[in-house]
Amino acid sequence: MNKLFKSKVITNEEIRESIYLISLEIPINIESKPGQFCILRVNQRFDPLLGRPFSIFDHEKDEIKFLYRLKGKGTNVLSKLKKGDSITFAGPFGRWYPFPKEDFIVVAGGIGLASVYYLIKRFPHRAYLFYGVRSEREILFYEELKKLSKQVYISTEKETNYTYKGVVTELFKEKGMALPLPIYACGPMIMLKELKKIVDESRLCYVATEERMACGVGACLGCVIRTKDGFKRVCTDGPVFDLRELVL
Amino acid sequence: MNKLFKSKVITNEEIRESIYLISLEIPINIESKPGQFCILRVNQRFDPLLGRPFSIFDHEKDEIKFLYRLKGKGTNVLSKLKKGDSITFAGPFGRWYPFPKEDFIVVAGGIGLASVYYLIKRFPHRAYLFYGVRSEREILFYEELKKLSKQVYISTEKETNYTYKGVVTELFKEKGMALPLPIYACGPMIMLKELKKIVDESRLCYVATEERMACGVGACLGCVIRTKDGFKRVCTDGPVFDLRELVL
Amino acid sequence: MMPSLEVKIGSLSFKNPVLTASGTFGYGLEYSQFVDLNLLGGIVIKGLSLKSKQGNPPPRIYETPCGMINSIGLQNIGFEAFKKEKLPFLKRFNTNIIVNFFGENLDEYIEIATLLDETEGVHALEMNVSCPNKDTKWRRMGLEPELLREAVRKVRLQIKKPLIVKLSPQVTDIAFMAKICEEEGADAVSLINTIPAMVIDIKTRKSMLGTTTGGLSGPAIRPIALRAVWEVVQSVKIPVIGVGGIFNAEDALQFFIVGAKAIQVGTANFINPTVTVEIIEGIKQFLIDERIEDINEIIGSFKE
Amino acid sequence: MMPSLEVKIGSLSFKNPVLTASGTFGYGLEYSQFVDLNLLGGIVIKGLSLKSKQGNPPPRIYETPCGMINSIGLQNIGFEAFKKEKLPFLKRFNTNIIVNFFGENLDEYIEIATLLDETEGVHALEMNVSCPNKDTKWRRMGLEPELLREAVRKVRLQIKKPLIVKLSPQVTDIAFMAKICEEEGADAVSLINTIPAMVIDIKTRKSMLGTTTGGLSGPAIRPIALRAVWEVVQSVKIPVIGVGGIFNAEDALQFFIVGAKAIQVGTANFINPTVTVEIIEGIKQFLIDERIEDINEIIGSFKE
Ligand SMILES: Cc1cc2nc3c(=O)[nH]c(=O)nc-3n(C[C@H](O)[C@H](O)[C@H](O)COP(=O)(O)OP(=O)(O)OC[C@H]3O[C@@H](n4cnc5c(N)ncnc54)[C@H](O)[C@@H]3O)c2cc1C
Ligand SMILES: Cc1cc2nc3c(=O)[nH]c(=O)nc-3n(C[C@H](O)[C@H](O)[C@H](O)COP(=O)(O)OP(=O)(O)OC[C@H]3O[C@@H](n4cnc5c(N)ncnc54)[C@H](O)[C@@H]3O)c2cc1C
Ligand SMILES: Cc1cc2nc3c(=O)[nH]c(=O)nc-3n(C[C@H](O)[C@H](O)[C@H](O)COP(=O)(O)O)c2cc1C
Ligand SMILES: Cc1cc2nc3c(=O)[nH]c(=O)nc-3n(C[C@H](O)[C@H](O)[C@H](O)COP(=O)(O)O)c2cc1C
Ligand code: FES
Ligand code: FES
Repeated sequence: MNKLFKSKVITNEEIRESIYLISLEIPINIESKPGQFCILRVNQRFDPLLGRPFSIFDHEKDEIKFLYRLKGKGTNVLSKLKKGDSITFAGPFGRWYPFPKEDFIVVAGGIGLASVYYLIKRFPHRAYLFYGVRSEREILFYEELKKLSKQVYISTEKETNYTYKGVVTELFKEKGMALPLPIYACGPMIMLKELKKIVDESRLCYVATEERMACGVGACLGCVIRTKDGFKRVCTDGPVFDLRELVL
Repeated sequence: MNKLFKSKVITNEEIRESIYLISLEIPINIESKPGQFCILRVNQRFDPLLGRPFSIFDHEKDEIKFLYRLKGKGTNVLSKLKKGDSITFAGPFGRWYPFPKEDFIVVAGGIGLASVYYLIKRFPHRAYLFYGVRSEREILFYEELKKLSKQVYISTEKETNYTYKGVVTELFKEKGMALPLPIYACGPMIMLKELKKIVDESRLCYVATEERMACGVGACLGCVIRTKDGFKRVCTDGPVFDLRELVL
Repeated sequence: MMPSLEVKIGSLSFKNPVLTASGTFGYGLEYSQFVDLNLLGGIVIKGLSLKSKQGNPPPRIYETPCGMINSIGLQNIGFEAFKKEKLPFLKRFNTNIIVNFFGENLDEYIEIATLLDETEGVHALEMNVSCPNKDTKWRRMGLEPELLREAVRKVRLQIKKPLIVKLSPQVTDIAFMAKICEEEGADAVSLINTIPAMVIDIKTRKSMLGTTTGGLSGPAIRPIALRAVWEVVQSVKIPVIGVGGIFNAEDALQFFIVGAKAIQVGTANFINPTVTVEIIEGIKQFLIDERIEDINEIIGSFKE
Repeated sequence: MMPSLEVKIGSLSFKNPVLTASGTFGYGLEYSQFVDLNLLGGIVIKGLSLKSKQGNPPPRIYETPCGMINSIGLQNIGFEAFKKEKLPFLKRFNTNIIVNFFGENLDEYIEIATLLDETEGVHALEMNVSCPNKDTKWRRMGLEPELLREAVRKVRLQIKKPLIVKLSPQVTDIAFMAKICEEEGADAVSLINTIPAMVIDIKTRKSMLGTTTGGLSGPAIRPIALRAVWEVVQSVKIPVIGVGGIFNAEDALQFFIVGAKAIQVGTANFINPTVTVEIIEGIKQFLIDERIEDINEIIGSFKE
């Protein structure tokens, strides 16, 4: 099965300050699953050298989308690409979120939304979404998320008329913990650590992790993180892990 | 005097197959002379690392133009720049063509035209232009050149209804050598070598040379060529030299 | 007529001189989804030790200008697991399997070399004499001539299969180190391994890696590797395998021209998983364009 | 309140720790059209010898991934011309003038060092012990500990001004070389010089330079230089000056954090002629943001 694509940029827009949505042509029909990622080669030269991993934000037939935040040189070069520019990328890679067999809970922190949007969108079962951002301005795809989810709870640093004050894990603890449903989460390390604290060992909780990557296919052993049974590769043993496995 | 510019691309067009004309904003009023060059930093990353030297093709007030041929990675990256993209460049650098005090002869080979167009255009005295290209398709700015010059002779590999067959030095020898006027030349090394053979030591002949450059300001000693009195720097002792000085 | 890409190293012949570099191609399997392994001249396996190794704490990699540094720390599954879980798959392919190996001390080197020598399906051994991330007397085996001499001699005595010694660039005179390997009976030397390097985070004042230093690889080091190969080629008669920043056919050809008998592609696999086959094709095309019938004709054709 | 950038090397104090690297800033004049030389911590002059030198045949430079190789061959105008034609201009500026020097043999080293020591307007001497493009016994002075020891000792005996020894990276143990310099009375060491490297043209089968090999510089080598500085800092007490691929304030700060007392900016000047002042500004800003009042507080603040 083909996993390497010479593609073209369909659109690449700054949808919020320093948040971009890039959409790429995907010539042949491939299968992708929520939680998987692709590695984008942001230019054809050697600086930046390595590809950059991004979660599949959305994928329909011949179009695949990635939602990214400007961070350093790679995302900076990526953000300069314009419609029609060529770009190569590889994937989809990695372990996906186990398919929900019932309604489910999603906890997303900031750009972590990029990893769970596709999950929320794709299944008949519906999500109780707990979504944390710093300020109202940073809320992405609010309308779509409301449509797709059973319920959307949003936390921001300051309370607003439709968001709660505080961090998303607090909000989830308050409004979601009681729901007897599986949990899917993606967000910054502090959020995962917090989840680890508050989520009972007996519950199913799947989290998407991040680590620097070179190969993306399990060959370089560069992307390992600590787990109960030693180092595991985010790119192939993850990025989605059972929270209980992880040593954070 | 300021010699370093953070500029923007006004236009960057492929005017012939793999020949581009790029026009850049030049914020402040600077002086430039025919035969001088600028060093363009083709991107903001480190690959390619070095700036690329290009002759000033034309310069009017707040706009400066460079005519370049696709060669390797630098010109390739440069050719991808679009209107509005930012680019930094430094210059003008180097020894210019001594101002003609009477009508003059110009011998240009291929992209060497880039260095002499500004010379032909800028002075009241007019040029007898001998311009060599491989095929008719490669003739650039024919109309403008005809207007600007006293006479235009063009050589191509195959004879056509308005070009001569052969190399430009041949053509010059035949039609131009007799004219008792100073000679200005820019073109590939073989052309300069040929000129060296046929032009009498007693005649004034100024030629623009090329060598790889790093600093462009005489500091690195990287761009030297052989002359009668040892190595000289193309960037500061040249690029225009008296043909008699050069050891080709 | 198709030019011949076949080269010989010791008793072993390679259908083409393009191998993968140890640690950058996993156990082969990982890249079989991109590359038909049958097309490769050979696969050099990730550094293998007697017992499995955990490797260094993360983060283990960081990008640098036109390169990357890594501190994997030679994590590997150990000899037994390799033999049971990886080798059977590799045997299905028609290519040379070269196992890169190391130990914590010389005895371990000898022990695993002996085992690999007896293991069917392993065509040659590559001895990694630079374990940048471990610290023992024998860690310096790649740096001190007399330690290298003793190590190569003792390993050589134990094995029949072709022995390639992989040299560290971090020495004053790499040609002399290669000479020692030749004198002690190595069939070939491969170079260069990564160059010790460091990047730190100015905010935290800590290394960007879980360890203080790592090994630099990628296009950044290619001109250094090429010079090292050139120095070595002039001092030894045994085949030299060039490694370091090879990203395309032109890069590879530079190594052949200075005298490398084969090359290994490392970091480039990460950036372009099909790069090895593209390099093989590119070399073929170059030979055709230059009307050269046998790759061996360009090996060592450098004009000083 | 403005943080202090002042550092001391031997008896010499620098208004800031940002110097230019030898051979990349000419004789200062060339860059005075871009940079107010008064703003620089110091200017290190292109390698100077007793008599003027022609240098190597062109081409002398070639671009490599995130770097460049050069084979200038230490072309310079010679001591007398420097003193007459260049120094008077340099004296007009309020910055430290450090002259990088070399010779064909030890006697020449001693001779020019003595002259420079007597020359008013020269604040310190940087001894270049690696002349990659010459070949004599003394060419190896940067590579062989005992030659280095003898050379530094004899030069030291002749001069009163601060002596900085510029080390070659092409050694097995650069910390040991630095230690030797310290033992023989050097006031500081600077590192790294360029790394021997090579690029060839696959069409002509010749070097891309007029010589077979050249010296690699630029961002490509920065992680190697940083590691070398780190190793040296741990083994000597004299100040260490970091050089190699420094292109911005963040790069420079990495060197200070591992323990460099000052840094030199080389190849970066070619790509951005105002880079030195931008680095000085960037360092200031970083200190302000981090509420650090004196650059010396971050020097050696690396957390292992
Ligand atoms: C499986 C996975 C999925 C991801 N999905 C997304 C996504 O959908 N949207 C998004 O905005 N970001 C995502 N990230 C993070 C994204 O890869 C980094 O933000 C990006 O690589 C930063 O590159 P840079 O050059 O701009 O930053 P720099 O800081 O300049 O990058 C320097 C090096 O560090 C690596 N790096 C930096 N931050 C990270 C990080 N958080 N994770 C992994 N490597 C990093 C870079 O790849 C590069 O090799 C994901 C990361 C992983 C591992
Ligand atoms: C004073 C001067 C004026 C020039 N004017 C023009 C002009 O007006 N139009 C034009 O098309 N070209 C001109 N050139 C040549 C132009 O600089 C090169 O074509 C360009 O640098 C090639 O870069 P590249 O990365 O595309 O090619 P590559 O071959 O990839 O470049 C590799 C390295 O070699 C250098 N290099 C390659 N060819 C040349 C060359 N002929 N001269 C100098 N350095 C070279 C590059 O700068 C780079 O450092 C001029 C050169 C000089 C020295
Ligand atoms: C992630 C990684 C892991 C490596 N592991 C090994 C190893 O286990 N044994 C070894 O001898 N070399 C190892 N190397 C070095 C490579 O085989 C190669 O010598 C080096 O990377 C230079 O080649 P390159 O620039 O093409 O990558 C490793 C390199 C990388 C980048
Ligand atoms: C063109 C050029 C000329 C150089 N000349 C000298 C020299 O004369 N003496 C010396 O000690 N180092 C010389 N160097 C080495 C630099 O001073 C510096 O050590 C090296 O380039 C690494 O720093 P960088 O990566 O910032 O350039 C030269 C470097 C370059 C690129
Ligand atoms: S990125 Fe190479 S193993 Fe995960
Ligand atoms: S390019 Fe540096 S001296 Fe001419």
